[in-house]
Amino acid sequence: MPRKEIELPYRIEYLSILDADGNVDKELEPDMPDDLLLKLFKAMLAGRRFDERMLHLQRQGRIGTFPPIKGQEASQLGAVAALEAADWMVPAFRETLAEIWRGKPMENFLLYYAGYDEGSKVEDDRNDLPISVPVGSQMLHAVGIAMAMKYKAQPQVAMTFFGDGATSEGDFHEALNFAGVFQAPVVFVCQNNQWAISIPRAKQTHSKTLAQKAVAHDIPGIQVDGNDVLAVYSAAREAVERARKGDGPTLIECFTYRMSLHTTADDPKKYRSEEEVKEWEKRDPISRFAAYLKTKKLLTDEAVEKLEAEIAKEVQDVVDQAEQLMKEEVDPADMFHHIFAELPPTLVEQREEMLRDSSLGKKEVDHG
Amino acid sequence: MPRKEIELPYRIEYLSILDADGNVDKELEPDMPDDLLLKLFKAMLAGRRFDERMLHLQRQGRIGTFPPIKGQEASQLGAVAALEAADWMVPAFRETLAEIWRGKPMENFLLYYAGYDEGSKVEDDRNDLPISVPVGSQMLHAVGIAMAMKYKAQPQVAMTFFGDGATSEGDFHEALNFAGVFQAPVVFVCQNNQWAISIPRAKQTHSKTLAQKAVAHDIPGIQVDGNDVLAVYSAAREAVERARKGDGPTLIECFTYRMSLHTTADDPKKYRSEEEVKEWEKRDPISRFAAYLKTKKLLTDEAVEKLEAEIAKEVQDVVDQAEQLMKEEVDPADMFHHIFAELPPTLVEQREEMLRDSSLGKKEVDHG
Amino acid sequence: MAKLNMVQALNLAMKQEMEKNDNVVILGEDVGVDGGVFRVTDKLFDQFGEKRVMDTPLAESGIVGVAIGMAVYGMRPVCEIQFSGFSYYIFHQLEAHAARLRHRSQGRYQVPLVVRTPYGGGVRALEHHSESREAYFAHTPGLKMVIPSGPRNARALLLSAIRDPDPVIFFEPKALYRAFREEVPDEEETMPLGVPQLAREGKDVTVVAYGAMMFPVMEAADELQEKHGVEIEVIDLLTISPLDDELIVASVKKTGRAVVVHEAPRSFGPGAEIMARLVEKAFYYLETPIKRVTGYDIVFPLAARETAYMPNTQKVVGAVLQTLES
Amino acid sequence: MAKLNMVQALNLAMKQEMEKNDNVVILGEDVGVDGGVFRVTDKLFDQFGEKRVMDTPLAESGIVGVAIGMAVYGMRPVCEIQFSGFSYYIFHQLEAHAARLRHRSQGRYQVPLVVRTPYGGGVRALEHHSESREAYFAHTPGLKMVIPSGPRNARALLLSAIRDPDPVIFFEPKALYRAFREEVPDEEETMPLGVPQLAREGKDVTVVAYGAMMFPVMEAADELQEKHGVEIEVIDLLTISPLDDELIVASVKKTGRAVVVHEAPRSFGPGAEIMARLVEKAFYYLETPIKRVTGYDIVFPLAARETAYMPNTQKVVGAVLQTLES
Ligand SMILES: Cc1ncc(C[n+]2csc(CCOP(=O)(O)OP(=O)(O)O)c2C)c(N)n1
Ligand SMILES: Cc1ncc(C[n+]2csc(CCOP(=O)(O)OP(=O)(O)O)c2C)c(N)n1
Ligand SMILES: [Mg+2]
Ligand SMILES: [Mg+2]
Repeated sequence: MPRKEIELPYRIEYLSILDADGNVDKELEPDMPDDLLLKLFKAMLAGRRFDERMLHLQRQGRIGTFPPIKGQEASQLGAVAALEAADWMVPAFRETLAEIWRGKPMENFLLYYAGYDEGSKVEDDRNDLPISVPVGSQMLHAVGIAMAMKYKAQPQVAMTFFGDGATSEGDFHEALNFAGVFQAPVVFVCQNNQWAISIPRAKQTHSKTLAQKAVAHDIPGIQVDGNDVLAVYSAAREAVERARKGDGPTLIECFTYRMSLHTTADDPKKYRSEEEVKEWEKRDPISRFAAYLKTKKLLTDEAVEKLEAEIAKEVQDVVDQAEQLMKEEVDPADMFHHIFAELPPTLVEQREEMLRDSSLGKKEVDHG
Repeated sequence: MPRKEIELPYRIEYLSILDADGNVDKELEPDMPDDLLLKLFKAMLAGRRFDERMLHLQRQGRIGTFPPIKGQEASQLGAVAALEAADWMVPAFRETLAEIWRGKPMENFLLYYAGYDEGSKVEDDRNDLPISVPVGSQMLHAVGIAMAMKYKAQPQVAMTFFGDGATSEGDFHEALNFAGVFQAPVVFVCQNNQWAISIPRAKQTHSKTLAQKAVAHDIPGIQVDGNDVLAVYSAAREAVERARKGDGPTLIECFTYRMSLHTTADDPKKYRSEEEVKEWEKRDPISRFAAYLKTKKLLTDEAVEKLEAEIAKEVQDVVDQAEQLMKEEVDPADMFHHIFAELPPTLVEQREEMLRDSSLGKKEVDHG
Repeated sequence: MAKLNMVQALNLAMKQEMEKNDNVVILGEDVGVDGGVFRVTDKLFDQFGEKRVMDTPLAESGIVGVAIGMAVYGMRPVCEIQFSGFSYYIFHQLEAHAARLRHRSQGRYQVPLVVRTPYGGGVRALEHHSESREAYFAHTPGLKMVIPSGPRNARALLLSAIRDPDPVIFFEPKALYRAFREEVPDEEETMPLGVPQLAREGKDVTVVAYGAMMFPVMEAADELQEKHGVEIEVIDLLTISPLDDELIVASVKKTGRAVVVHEAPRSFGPGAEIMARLVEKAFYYLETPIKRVTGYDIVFPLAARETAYMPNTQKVVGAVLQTLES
Repeated sequence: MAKLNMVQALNLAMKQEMEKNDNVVILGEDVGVDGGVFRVTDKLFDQFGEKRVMDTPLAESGIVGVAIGMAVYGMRPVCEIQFSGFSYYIFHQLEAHAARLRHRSQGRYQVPLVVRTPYGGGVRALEHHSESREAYFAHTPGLKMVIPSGPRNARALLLSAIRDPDPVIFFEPKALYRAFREEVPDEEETMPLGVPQLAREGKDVTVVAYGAMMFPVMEAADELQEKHGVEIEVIDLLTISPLDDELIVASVKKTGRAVVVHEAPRSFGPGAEIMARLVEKAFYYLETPIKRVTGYDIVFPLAARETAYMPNTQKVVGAVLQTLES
């Protein structure tokens, strides 16, 4: 008849490997091939530049509202880099770079944010879901995919992304709970970028970390420095291996920062200080990774310059191509595509009504 | 750049004071006046007998489906006994005894389960919500009530009940999270009766305890022996005091057992063993409390006998009274009451249509 | 060929399809060991095991959310929501994802999932256990909304729903679960989704109904014929949405009169859409106003007042006779 | 008297009522420091502080669930759901509790809460940010469903909604947020809920609309008059549910013709109910079939195809002219 502490099976850890200046913890440094390191660096840089260009295009009115990713490059890439192509990725809406790494054509982002439904097409050779706007709702899909993988005894893993705000939605907990109960091979990657629009992390939940929410469901949880691509990659690799081995789900909290706007419709000056942003700029994921690669003699200033030039050209090509696609004829009646496998009579009628509508012409497809 | 454990602010404890044989842990024994102890005992016994009678009435077809409470008497009463009358109680649907303790007339249960909406009327002097059938949805109401109490600086506390199954609903976590963020004076009482219809606790969630779900939201959580009315009362009193002092919410998991049917429509033989039920019968909350009171010389066998006779009469009176009420004229058109404060034109028309309906007469009010 | 009630017929559809296709799995609360609170999944757990008949945690959004993932991966999940009164918990998952992932992925993925759920009144149930809110789902683009009315069509429609490449919400009229038996062929039988059925021919008035309401409507048909010499033509919608109005319109062009019957609250209910289609497509054939026999726009009452709330044979008879006046 | 746009007018309603009644509080995502993503709660945080203007965690069911508790306790919570496309997360709380607690407690409690949420298309928004699904709420007994159409009535209706003893879901036409300004009196002004308004008198055809659709409809009225000499009578519903059909029925008895306009998908949409009421109550006055000008039964397209999806002035003109043919 005691009052005693109950032992819980998991402890919550914090992991950091590369500090803000690029110094590495030798004991924790992951074993990664040079070409992977360089590929990651190039992708991070390209992600940053593409994001900048999108912002520019949006400001010019050439695309609509979109959510910039600046600051979250390491946290997205470190995670997806641990996946195989056959694995599945289930994004929220701010995983532009993770999606590009997985093979989504960059021009599709421009199409999508210019208002063309075609932009969210998923290519046949990519096992990812399209973006999911309703916050917190997509993690369950990843759990279901993982349950199906397990059912079919496929050596695959599902990884899903979401923000700090998403951890407040009930569906987040339902997803963790199902993953725990069915020991599904799924990795939950929380991009804790400290803000959910104007709500700071501290007002989102009373809990000290987001990683500890895993305790509620007895699954391993870890908090990592999300601006440290080595830490994110290490934690993700561990979690992916655990899942692939059949040892169930993991929650990873990437402690990072949204350095830019929530979306291009947002004005962060209303709710956060310039100083806070400046503080986080010092912890930029790209510069510290560059420093690390330079110390490792894998990168030089000239190489970075060359990369920048390559990326600039690549981005320009993407923009040109997307704008070309937008100029092509787009039939408004295409909006009746992909509602059902087969168009039912009511929709056939409505489609005809629309085509008859004299107020409608090609002009009605509204360019950007 | 470490990999290190994160210290969490709360540990999960287990509390038990009175063992299955009625032996008490002297150090933990709560300081409770004798008349409170006796009042609790009488209420527990009356709850058990009323429950038995309801089952009987249901089997005779005199009332409809209802959820028996057998085995959960201590866990319900220990918790509400820590409340003041001015506090609020937000039940699920299996808190019959807690509602009776709070002042709900017993005949209302019979009316309600015989199909009279009148049975869920809340009396003017009771600050409780009526039962809530949609699992997991009511805890948020308690949090809102508690937030309102805090806003109005009232020295009140809200207590809400729910089952083990309810902890899987997203709304449960949203409730804990809001309670944590707003530090609302609310006490969450989980009646972990080991089953959610046919789903055993172990399949409901991978977590070792339900109490540890509090860790996700950094609120205190404790697991208590739910068949030990002293332990439940102690934990509840502590939580109520914490809330009243302004120190925020608590989650209490009462580890108890549903000794009877899920509802009268259920057949537990399909999913659980007789042995399991027998095991739990040994831990009955009433017999151990009786043993404790006898050791304390507060109770004798004769007193119990007398009590039983009193209760039998009380229950019989309640049944008679309820059946009398059911015989009284009930206007079917009353179903249009309490939909809105004022009946809008469409409903006035529909109500008239109903009254005109020749197929309808007093006979259509279907007695039990 | 065996005489089955609706519970058995639905069970048969799942059992046979699960034997044939191991992508078909069942998930929900109490669907496994317990066989479902209405026994619709009875014995499937014994036959197929816990990998294919999954007792889940008590979380509706979770059930449908993971089923969406499974369906996208290529499986054919059949979810049970214990009562349709709790299907609002899944609304965001159905609306935002099940009904849209085909479109959002521009055809790369489909979501062939079925959500089965008992709906409707007439069984003296607790609060939230008697509602009929098919209109919510019917108004949701990308979803199919199906309601059978007897053991045989329940089996055939459920089989079609499981095989359908799009998400189907399948309301089961719990009042009919054990109300009567029908011959149900042993060999598999499907029925096309989206096609209403002529349940009875007649020339005087068209009555449109579905689900449990087919019962009082067919009774009314007999009574109208016997006592009043009125021949009603009865159409059983079977698929509420997408609504195919061809048969209804053709019938009303013949009869010139119509009555729509549903348990759901009247305003903004399915009956309104039937009336709208008839106004749009058969206006000049209508002799008298179309009538609605429906539930009222109120909270569904508990058992004592349920009979007064529900549409019944007499109310249908009355409405039909009214359309013949004027 | 000041010229305000709808955002300012809504803000004024809340500000004045909060000054008067400290039971009125605001809660939602980004409603506080940020002033709301559309600035509808702008500066209220500065004036009333975080105790009365609560930035909440990102959990819609949580927001409405706690608001129900507050309302039962005697407060007047005004919740913001950031976009109506995310209001499905709150559906079970609204249906099972907000709309029922008065009845369940048999009159002991009431739930005077308001859920404000921007709805509708026309602003080139992302997925889930353009939907119009007022029919879901309109079909839910115990809920009131209100949609203003201009700054002045938005302010007056929101004030009435806050004071109403029953739960109100208040859809704000985001396309009109900053579309135009109107004189809005400084002193408080209410408008009764549940009462449609005559927006324009006419004798030829009755057009029923609400919310953002009032804009193309009023444009169509001008064009019809100028180019075709047709005078339409326009009715602005304002309250979708409970629907008071008196004005509509009276108007159609006069004009004999009607067109219903909404952005929502057509099938099982609000237009069907208007048509049903007219069939029930003005059948013999109808000269030609009632027409619907609505959104299609499909996923709302992204910006490039939005114009083609939305009802517009030309479609309304076309439909009105059609009702005059024959
Ligand atoms: C269910 C739902 N509610 C509200 C929104 C509006 N909204 C879009 S993003 C966002 C904040 C998300 O925060 P977080 O999860 O931290 O992700 P981040 O934007 O920081 O990447 C909100 C409230 C939405 N998309 N979905
Ligand atoms: C949202 C919802 N889903 C399903 C049900 C049907 N149902 C009623 S009680 C119950 C099990 C509840 O289990 P638990 O929370 O442990 O409470 P207990 O019945 O054991 O008291 C279920 C599934 C419901 N009432 N509400
Ligand atoms: Mg964030
Ligand atoms: Mg239980």
